[in-house]
Amino acid sequence: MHNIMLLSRRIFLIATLAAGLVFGNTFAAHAQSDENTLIIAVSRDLQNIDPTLTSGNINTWEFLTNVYSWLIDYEVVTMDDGTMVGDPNSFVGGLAESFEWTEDGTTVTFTMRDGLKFSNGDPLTAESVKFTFDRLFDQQGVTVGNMALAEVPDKHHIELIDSKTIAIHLDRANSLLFGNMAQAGNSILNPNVVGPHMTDDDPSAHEWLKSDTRGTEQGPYRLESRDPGNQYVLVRNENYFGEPAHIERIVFQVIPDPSSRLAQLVSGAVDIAMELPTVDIPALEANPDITVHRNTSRTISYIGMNNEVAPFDNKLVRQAISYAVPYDTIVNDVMNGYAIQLKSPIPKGTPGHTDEFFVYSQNLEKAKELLDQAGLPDGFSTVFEIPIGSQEAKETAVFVQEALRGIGIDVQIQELPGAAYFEKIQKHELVFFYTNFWISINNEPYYHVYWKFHHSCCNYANYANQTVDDLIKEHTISTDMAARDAALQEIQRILLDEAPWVLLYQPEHILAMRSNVKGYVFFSADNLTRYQHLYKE
Amino acid sequence: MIGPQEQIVPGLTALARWCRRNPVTAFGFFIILGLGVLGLLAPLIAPYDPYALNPREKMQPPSWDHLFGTGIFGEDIFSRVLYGIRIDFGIGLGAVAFGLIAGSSVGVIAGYYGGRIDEVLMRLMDIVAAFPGFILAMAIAGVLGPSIPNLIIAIAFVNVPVYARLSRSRFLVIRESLYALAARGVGASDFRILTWHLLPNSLAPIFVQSTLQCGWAILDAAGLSFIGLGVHLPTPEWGVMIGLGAPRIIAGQWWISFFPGLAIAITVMGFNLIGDGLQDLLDPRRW
Amino acid sequence: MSVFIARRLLLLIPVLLGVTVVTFTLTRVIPGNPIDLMVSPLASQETRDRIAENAGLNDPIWVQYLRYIEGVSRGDFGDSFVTNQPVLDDLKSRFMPTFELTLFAMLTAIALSVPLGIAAAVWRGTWIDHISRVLAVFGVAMPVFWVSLVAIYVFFFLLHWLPAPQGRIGIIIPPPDRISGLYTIDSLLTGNWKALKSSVQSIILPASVLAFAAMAPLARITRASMIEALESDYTRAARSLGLSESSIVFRHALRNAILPVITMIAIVYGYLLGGVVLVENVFAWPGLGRYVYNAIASSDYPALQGFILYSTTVYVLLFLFVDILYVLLDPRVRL
Amino acid sequence: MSPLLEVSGLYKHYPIRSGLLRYRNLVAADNVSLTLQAGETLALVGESGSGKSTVGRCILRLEEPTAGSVLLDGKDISELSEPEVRALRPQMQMVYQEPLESLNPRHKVGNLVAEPLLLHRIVGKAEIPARVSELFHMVGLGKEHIDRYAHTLSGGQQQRVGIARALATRPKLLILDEPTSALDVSVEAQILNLLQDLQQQMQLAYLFISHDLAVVSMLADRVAVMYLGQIVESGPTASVLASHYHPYTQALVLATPINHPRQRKQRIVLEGEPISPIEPPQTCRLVPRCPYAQSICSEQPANLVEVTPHRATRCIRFANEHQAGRWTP
Amino acid sequence: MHCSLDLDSVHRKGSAEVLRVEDLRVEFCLPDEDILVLAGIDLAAMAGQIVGIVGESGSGKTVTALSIARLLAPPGRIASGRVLFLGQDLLGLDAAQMRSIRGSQISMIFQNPRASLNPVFSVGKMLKEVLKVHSGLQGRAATIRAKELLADVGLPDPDSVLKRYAHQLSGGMAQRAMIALALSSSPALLLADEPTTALDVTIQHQIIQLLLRLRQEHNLTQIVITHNFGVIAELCDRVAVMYAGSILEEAPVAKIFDSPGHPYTRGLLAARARVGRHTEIENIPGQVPELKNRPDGCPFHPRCAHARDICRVKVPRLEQTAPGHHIACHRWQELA
Repeated sequence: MHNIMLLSRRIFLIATLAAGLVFGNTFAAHAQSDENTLIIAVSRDLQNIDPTLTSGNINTWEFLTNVYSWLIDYEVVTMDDGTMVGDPNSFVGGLAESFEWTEDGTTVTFTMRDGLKFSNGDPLTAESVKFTFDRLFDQQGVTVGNMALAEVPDKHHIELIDSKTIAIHLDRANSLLFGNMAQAGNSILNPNVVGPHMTDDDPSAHEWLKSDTRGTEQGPYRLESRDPGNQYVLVRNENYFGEPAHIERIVFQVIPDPSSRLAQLVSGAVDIAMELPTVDIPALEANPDITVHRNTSRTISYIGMNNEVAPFDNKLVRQAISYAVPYDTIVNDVMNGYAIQLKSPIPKGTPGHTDEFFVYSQNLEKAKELLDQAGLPDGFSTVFEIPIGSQEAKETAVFVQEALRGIGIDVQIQELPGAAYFEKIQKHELVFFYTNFWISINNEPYYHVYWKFHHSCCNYANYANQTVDDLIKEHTISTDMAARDAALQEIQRILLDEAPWVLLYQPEHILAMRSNVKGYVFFSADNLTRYQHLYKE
Repeated sequence: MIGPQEQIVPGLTALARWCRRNPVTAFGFFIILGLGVLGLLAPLIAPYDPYALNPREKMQPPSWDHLFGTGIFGEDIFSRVLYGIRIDFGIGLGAVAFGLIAGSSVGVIAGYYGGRIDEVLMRLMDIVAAFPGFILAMAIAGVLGPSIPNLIIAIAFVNVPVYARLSRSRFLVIRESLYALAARGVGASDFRILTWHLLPNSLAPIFVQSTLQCGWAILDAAGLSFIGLGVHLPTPEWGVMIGLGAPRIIAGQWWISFFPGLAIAITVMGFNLIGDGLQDLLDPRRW
Repeated sequence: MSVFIARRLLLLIPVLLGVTVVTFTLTRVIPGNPIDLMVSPLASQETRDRIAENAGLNDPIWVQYLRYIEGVSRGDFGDSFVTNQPVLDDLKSRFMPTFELTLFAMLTAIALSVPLGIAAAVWRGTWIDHISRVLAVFGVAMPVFWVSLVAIYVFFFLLHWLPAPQGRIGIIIPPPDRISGLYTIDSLLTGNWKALKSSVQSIILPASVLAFAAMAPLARITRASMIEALESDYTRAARSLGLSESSIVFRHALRNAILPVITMIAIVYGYLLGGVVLVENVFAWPGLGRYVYNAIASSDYPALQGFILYSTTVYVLLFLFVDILYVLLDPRVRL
Repeated sequence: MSPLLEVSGLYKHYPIRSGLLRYRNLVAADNVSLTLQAGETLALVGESGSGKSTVGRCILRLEEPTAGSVLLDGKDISELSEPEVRALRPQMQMVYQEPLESLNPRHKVGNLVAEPLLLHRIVGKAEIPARVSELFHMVGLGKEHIDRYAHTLSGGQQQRVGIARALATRPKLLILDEPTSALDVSVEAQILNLLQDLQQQMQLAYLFISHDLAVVSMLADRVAVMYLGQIVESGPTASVLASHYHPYTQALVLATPINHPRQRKQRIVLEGEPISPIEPPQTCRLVPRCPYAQSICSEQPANLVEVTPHRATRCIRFANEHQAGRWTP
Repeated sequence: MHCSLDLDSVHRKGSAEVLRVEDLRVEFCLPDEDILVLAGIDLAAMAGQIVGIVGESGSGKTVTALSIARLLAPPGRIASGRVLFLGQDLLGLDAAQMRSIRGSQISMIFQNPRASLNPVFSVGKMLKEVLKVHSGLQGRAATIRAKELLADVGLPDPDSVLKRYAHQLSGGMAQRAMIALALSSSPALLLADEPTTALDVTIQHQIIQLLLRLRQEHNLTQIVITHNFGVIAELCDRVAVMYAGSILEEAPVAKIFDSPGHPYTRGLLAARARVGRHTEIENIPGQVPELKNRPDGCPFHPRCAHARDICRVKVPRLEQTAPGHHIACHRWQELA
């Protein structure tokens, strides 16, 4: 038996030694990365990166924005305080050196820059652009919908004039086209790279494009490597037509847990952390090592109520709920003040926005009264559906639940896995739901109200009002600005009265980075960072 | 040598004496009974409404006002942990009951009839058991969507093979037992043998197993809730509560997750102590 | 021996086929339409139909199943809807992290629990027996994800001994050159001390948490089967032959007692495959656990099917391996 | 008078897996035939693995015979359906080798004895308690034992319960499967005496299964010796024990421990162990162990031959020599 | 009652006596109570003698044997007494000393031979280990010796038996193998605990013959424990009759059979079924007492037809009634 005792003693010794090895050297803060590298903590990996058929999560969209370029782009303007921002309503040439509209506003002609090259060195010409749009229309992907909205219904409306010139013909003059074009969906592709992947089974080379970009990039960065689920790395594209990016290499590290991203930022292991919990922002703002960039975005967060499903088909019920939601708590305690209250379905920052019709603040008596009027004095029970994994959604839901309990509405919170949530929302099957992912990248009010309140696509609340439909169709797409604004006023008046949504908030877009990272430019059109502007001190 | 302990579930007095001799197991009973009472009396004991939100006091560390501190909504963790007893016990017992009934029915049918029925049923069980349990439960919970009944079903389903195999093997043993043969010999029908002779003899190990399973079911339920596949927010279920507090751990707000987790650990420990103790009765070699 | 293995492998086929049927059915009923992950909300119905058609989602279910099986037999598990990579590649790339984690957890657990179980059996009723019992009771009672959180709080937040969850290695530290795929081993082999330190610091908490959970059942079964062996007739006979106590404990009893321990190791390893989902999520470990969680959360059928098929195969092969070990260790098991 | 029990050509095979898909038969009973008159005791003697218990169970249809017929009072019970057999069970009962294991540990022994009364409605429900205590008295147990559980009784008492249960339905045939081999010497005597008394009182026919020739010689009128599933010798007990026609019987008798140290016997020693019962040859199965074996023994099938009135043997050599009048046992 | 080891001074005596057990008392220490299972056993075996211990289940035969070899496992505990082996008190030895005696000078075989062989070691491996420990034999020498031993116990084809495992041996072969192991270093004393009980009659007979031959060829002293008087009659020189933890009678074997002195012995002998006897057997009424409920006074008195008041209160001593004949009965003279 001695042997066992000796043995266990020996094991103990070894264990102690090993522990000393690991712990003895107390964990110290990470060394900083060098000035040519940027390490960014993101919440999730890239998904489908085919620019015309992407599912478009933020990371994927931002990735595409940094590796591809478009014919036109947002203008970067300097504000009064010296900061620079991307103006969502002002467009300049991108790959096109210049562009010219015809008088009637139905044709725009682009003149390409000289010496454009793809990242692999292939020349980029108007033929490449024609190739890109032909593929885009053949594929019938996401971008086509946007082009069609701007009255460019098929590939015959894209005219290759010569290798430096290309024209787009519109069926009807409108102001939507550029807003729809300054997006990754219009990324110009390299026929030499993409062409060989086009097969009979897959005429649009989706199989290749959905997971690769190498050789067909022309943006400031190009894809270096991917370690799926873990990281993806961008490296400066030396063939970029514009000013070369400052930072040579960007490592996107996937860290799903927001508090881990925070911890890594604070320890200096990463330079930028995306999607941080708002509750931790005050501490970051107080931290001299960290710079927090805060910009009000046009992202809208609201509670949808399916206007076709009882009891939400009753305006009074919708109003009652709108009176019951604790707006202040949500802005102050869920968003911890990093949001402004949304006071119109058209967010602040979009032309035509007004908060003049907004009446809702929490008033449980009034809410109860409305519920009584609606014939539901005893309230009802319902399920509140939110996407899984969103802290904001979770917290909002709990506060809403508690508030509605106060007027007799029994709410059960259902967290849906991402895909289930999206499937149901696409099919307009959600009845009472939270959503916070929508931003109208094209900052045209028509684009916004058409998608959200006309009967098609993204009118997830199934709101249907002929007057509103008519107003949208007849006035908002016109070039008559006065008529447009008047129509928008009327629309907002109606919507606030009919309350298809509970308007929650417009969050601030918050990006926290190490203080030595400079040069950040906010693009309110899409909230996406263009990394070419960043540099380290 | 002293002969093996009698394989019987003791009567109450025997149990009491046995508990005196096995203070550890008695401790297990004490924990579960105590928690059960606390759960029943939760409305009387809990200082706050478990659903009451108080954003002005969110994420307060433990104090006399809030024994276990407050959570991200300013909810009182202590009250919620108390109410959690009801939910988690319910899930544990529910999952065990479902799994037990389904599994032992399969096992008894397979074990008693044998032959092709046995073969088919047990191959099915093999297939279910070939999945790593928690992952299968995740998949089922994912399919069914989060709710307490679905959670119970998911966990119960995964454990069906456990009960099926246990009751089948137990049944195979006692089916071959001499007393079953003797019962046939005096003219008892299959049904009578099954119900009057075999069932009482197969219950003990299955009962012991259920006690242990109860603890595991609570653990699995908490795990599923933790990753969002379990019960609804803001139900005071312990796994959900740990999940709510998890992001705050790195920021040092430990109490939000700590106390619900402690409650799970104590509960599961209680069930395991009882299960182990009962197992001792059946097989003195084990802990 | 090879006949035995061949026979066992043959017997696996119906089980694995059954498993594919179950996974296939199961994943088909998960809510969430994969089309929505492939196309934007703005896509037209025609686009959606075409993509569904291309993906074969409109065929009868059994055609889809047969196609799936045919693919699986070629090692083609389809492409993940989320990562757009072949599932098999995804699994391969995530296998090593999980393997590294579970391997260290398992080795630690075995190294600690088997001697503990033996000691508890030999000195039954003494303090060491009680300690191992307490450990066994606590070890299985604590939720792994909670222990993970507590460990992070203590070792990162309070003591600053170990880094915040960062995956397998510090973010700015380049991984070691790939030899085995295990960061700790590779950095040791290549003498990359920086990577070694960081990877050890990264793995120590998740591996310890898993090991802690795995220890209890192992110590328990070791003790029980050691006691059974020590109380057996052959042990008494060995004593009557005057053999030394160490020979009786470590040769005679342990050789018999180790068989159920081996089975338990396999069972526990299977259990770790489940526990790892939670632990990997807490520790941001880029392994299979996180992969399958994401697959479930985003209705990634091919990924989920592939993973379940993979883990079931691993599980089943593990038990095949155990059976083979039995044959080697126990003469009573016939070939 | 037709016999109470007539077994003819009883076979029982157990399939044993050998190889992936192949099964081979373990032959537990091989063409066993026997008869038993009312009130008579027939002993079935053999070592472990000889198939004697299997024969007993097959007779009662506690196991399904592979082939053969079992006539109880002229009625072939091997053909009957399960419910029909159940209806016949009151007539034939069994006492088992392991008294503790044959009694359900979760029921009071009184209830176990009452069970057959209840099942076959032997007496009205109200009379059951009285009948149970009568049965207990009959086997020498007191009323205080009725409410006990089996494990709280001693081995002898347990076996008494087993006997009481078997007698509850007033059977004609009792199969006693080594009823005393698990008991202590002093208790064995008590049980044997009890069995003798009961037989006289109730005119029971016993099929007495045993490996112990001493016990057999005490109880049995006739004896059948089994070896590897076959009856190798049968005849009146005294006659068989006095002059054995089969070498196996001889070895068995002579191997039985002596009663007194001075009573040293001339012995034949059976070398080695019995051959495998899996598909054994149809020739004499004792050949490898038999000191008298000749070449003919492993060439010719060994059949049970009646060589003298009421005496049969399966020894080829004996049968031959007996016919030639040359055999001296 | 308390449990403690009585480590009296060790008396060495020179004699041809291989084993002498004096007043051996053994208790089982259970959580609730301590139970006396051996109430003072006295026993002796001269060189080359086969001494039988006969008794019914629960009489303490096996405990006696295990105590002699100091193999008694908890909760059993030797409370007092002496076990003199070749004059040396085994109870005074430390564990290591005892180990060196066990297997080399005192060996034991058990009731269930197949369970006594380690299932994962072949017979050869076991034999070689024992040979290495006690005789220092290794390699070829050990193999040769192992084969000799197997042949010696009558196992045909020792080469093949060496490679076999317990499950590949029949009960009889396993018992022979176990005997070979026990004899590997030519012990002076063999303790055989029900060596034939689990075996068939024909095989049982073979083992008895083997044990007799061992006595003849090796002058091996044996203590044979059995419940079977037939085995006693065939094998033993002397017999001790045990009942409820006491020896009630001890005598040369013929004496026991011819003129049993104790009412229990008489009852037992009379209760045996015998070939050729058809009459009702005399039997001893009642049951063997449980260990826990050992009667006061003479342990046999509740079942004894001759019991008097004194039998109920006073424990009878084992006294010599004739040369070599000992009886523990208050009334042996009256009953003689």
